[in-house]
Amino acid sequence: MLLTRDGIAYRVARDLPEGSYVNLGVGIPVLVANYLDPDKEIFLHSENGILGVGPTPARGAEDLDFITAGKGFCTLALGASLFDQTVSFTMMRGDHLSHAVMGAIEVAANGDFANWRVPGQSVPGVGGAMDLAVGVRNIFIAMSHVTNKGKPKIVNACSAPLTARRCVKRIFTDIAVIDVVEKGLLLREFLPGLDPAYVQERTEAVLMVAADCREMDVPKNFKGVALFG
Amino acid sequence: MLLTRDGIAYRVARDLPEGSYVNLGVGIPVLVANYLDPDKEIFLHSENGILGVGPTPARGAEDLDFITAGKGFCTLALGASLFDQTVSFTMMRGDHLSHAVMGAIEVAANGDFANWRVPGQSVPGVGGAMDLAVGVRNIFIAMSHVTNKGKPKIVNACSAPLTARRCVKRIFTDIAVIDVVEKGLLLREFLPGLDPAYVQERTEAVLMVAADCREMDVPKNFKGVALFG
Amino acid sequence: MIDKTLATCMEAVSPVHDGATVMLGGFGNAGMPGQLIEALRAHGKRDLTIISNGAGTGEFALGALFGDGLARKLIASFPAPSAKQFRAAYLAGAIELELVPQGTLVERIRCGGAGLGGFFTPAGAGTELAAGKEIRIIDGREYVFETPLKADFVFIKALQGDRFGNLNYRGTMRNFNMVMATAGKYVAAEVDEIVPAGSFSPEAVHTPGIFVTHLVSVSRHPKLLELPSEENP
Amino acid sequence: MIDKTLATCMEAVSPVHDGATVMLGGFGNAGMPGQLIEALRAHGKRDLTIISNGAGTGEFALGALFGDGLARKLIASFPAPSAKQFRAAYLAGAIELELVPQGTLVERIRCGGAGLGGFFTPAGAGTELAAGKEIRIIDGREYVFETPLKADFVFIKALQGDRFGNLNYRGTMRNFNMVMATAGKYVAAEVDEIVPAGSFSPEAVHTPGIFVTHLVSVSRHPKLLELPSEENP
Repeated sequence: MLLTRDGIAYRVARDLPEGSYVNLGVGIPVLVANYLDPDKEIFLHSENGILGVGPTPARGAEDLDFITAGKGFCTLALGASLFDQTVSFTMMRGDHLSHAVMGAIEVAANGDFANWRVPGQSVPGVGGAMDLAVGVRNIFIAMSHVTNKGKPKIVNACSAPLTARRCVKRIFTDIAVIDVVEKGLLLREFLPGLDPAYVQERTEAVLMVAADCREMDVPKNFKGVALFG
Repeated sequence: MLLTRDGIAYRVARDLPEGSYVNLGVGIPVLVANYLDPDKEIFLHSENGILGVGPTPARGAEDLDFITAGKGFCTLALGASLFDQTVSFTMMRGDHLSHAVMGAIEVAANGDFANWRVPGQSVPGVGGAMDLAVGVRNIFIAMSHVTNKGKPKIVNACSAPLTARRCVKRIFTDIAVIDVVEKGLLLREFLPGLDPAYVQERTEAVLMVAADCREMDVPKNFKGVALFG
Repeated sequence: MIDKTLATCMEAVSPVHDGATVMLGGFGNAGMPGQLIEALRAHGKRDLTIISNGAGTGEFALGALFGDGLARKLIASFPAPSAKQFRAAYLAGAIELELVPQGTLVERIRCGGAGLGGFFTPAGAGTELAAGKEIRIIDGREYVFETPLKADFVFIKALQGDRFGNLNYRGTMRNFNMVMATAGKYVAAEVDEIVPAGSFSPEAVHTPGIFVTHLVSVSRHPKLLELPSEENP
Repeated sequence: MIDKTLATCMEAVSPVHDGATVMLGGFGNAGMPGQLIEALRAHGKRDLTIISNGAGTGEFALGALFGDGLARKLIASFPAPSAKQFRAAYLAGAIELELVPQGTLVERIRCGGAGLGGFFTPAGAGTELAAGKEIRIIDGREYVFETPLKADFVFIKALQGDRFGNLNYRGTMRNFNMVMATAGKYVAAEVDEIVPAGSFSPEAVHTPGIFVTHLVSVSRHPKLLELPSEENP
């Protein structure tokens, strides 16, 4: 029983404080929007020019002029603003967003990460990932702990083409929460029923274990969605 | 009988075609607004964020939030837009305005000019002059032909601190209209009653005389304002 | 009287010549000048360099342009996996791709439009997208030197325009359209509607008319009006 | 609930410390944060570096700040001849002036706010304002290298704001206020009115709230409301 993609998203959402300005990447990160605490006001940013992305509209209520960077239809939240690409990337690269949540192919012990090009990929595309990586204070990675072939994704050095160096702050996986600190990787949380050794076995890089390292607090289900599976 | 400041402004206005986008500097240049052909649509730009400056409001009708770069109150013309300083200087430096009309202390035969700092001036201020000078296709200079001590202002090389190099296209003075061309200065027009030799005597740099050099066409008065004096 | 309106999209694309550099606005389908791009396809000039965030999808407008073989190069940040016609041309060696981080693409266009000579950005430093580029350490941090982009022709999409070329946008239509409008000498905008001069509040103009040389009012390309279906989520 | 509003201008300036770098918005009297600057004067911290287009005029706000002797340096493009208090301080050797072309000042602030490392501009090339600066020939033209500007504290003026910090402006109030809002970690806006959340159309927000950390609603400084008189044309 590992966390599902929704389970990882749920856990990420717990670390976004009121008043944060957050960019959610494609994949697991966009799911974070479904698990935000409705009592906290959090602004979601979309690189194509939205601050204050709201819920997905009901089928039939889509507006063709309102889409997110993932090309899905969206609504706007209270207090939203719309702007052009120059302003959007000023927010992203200029240290204005508080958090960016991104997927990754690999994360290295020094905070390097790779998320834009699978080695050997025939047609590359980078989008705004590099700008977020260099410009946002809190880079959160949300990903499976190992590849679908069981290979560790948290490594000593990335082999895939880098997105940026030394910028990851926290890694959320289906089994653990790990911080990137000055001296390396610090295990903060592991899945109930597992232990730090289990996490280390699935991690190429050496993990330090935080003094207050603890079991992750994620419910089995949330509004009918399975967070474990 | 030389052209007055209004006379110079009148003559400059004749060379602004319909559809031009024009920045008018302080001094003689701002007077150009009074002599534009009302049948031509011309957009006046103010560096503090206006495209489409309209007439000065009547006394008592001033609005404190509507001022020009010269700090005077203004209205807006049909089709005007308002924007911030980054957009304003994109227009100025990025070759979008068609004309800038500026005063000058000196203009050199190669198109260099000086207009921002009188030598020995104690507290300098430059404003947007340098951005206009490098970024606008048609730099028009509007000034008296000689200083009030009779010293030529059209010179072989500027002695005052430069605003920019090799950018002046046309010089409008109280006695002549002179183009800056590849090979030097080309006299285009002189005041009725004068001749090219009279203009050359008051000009340090050598003037070539255009094949179609002619008398300037400026009326004595315009709506009660003396254009000669 | 200033009147920048044209009657047809074909008229708007007619000066485009073989070998031209062309910027195309839009991000996904929002703010894509679909009818202008269809006219560009019909115009048929070749060896184009296209500057656009992505490479489109499907069988019309931006996506289809690459299937037509009219472009020899694309400068973009994200040719998506769904950009099938571009991918086929790229894998066949029929088109060159200059891939840049999206913020760098935006800033290079702005740099061209604002009359600047180049800039240093931290995006891409230490990655393969910085290969061959000048690197400079500024205040202990690594930056990559990037150069301005301009285009011979810029085609953008807006909601409304007036005869002066003033434009406004709705929702997420602004994206690349506003900055691209500053980076060409020939800038044609496709709008849903041309409104009478004086309709815009001066505070509400998004793109001042000085940046726009032509505009044409036309219904949006039918494919851009399709809501998602089961086949097209 | 997010609420960035403060009760008073004194509260807004209270974290300013000796030696701080402070940006002040406005161009002439339009968009000048007069009440915040008066509070900054009353706060009385010294050795400030002020970044502003000009040096004000008269006996209040920006003009008077320089008479108070609180600033050790001004980075500006146009200290006008009417900036009497600044001129007196400058001629007495009591304040340093870093003079930059206005477009360069704007772009340096934008560069700081947008996370860039520097840029090349043609403005100032071949003039005394390029003295000591790096020069580069790009495509046959001479450019000057300029570096980003940021501030510890940014004080700006807008028309209306909401509790999220979204702002709009009227007339020529935008000037330096919008770009300065991007270039500091502490950005306080003086507004005529705080409007309820949801009052702004998302298309009509000029400064998105992300750039604003505090805002205070206060009547404009009385001197800024004066129409020109015979004495003050």
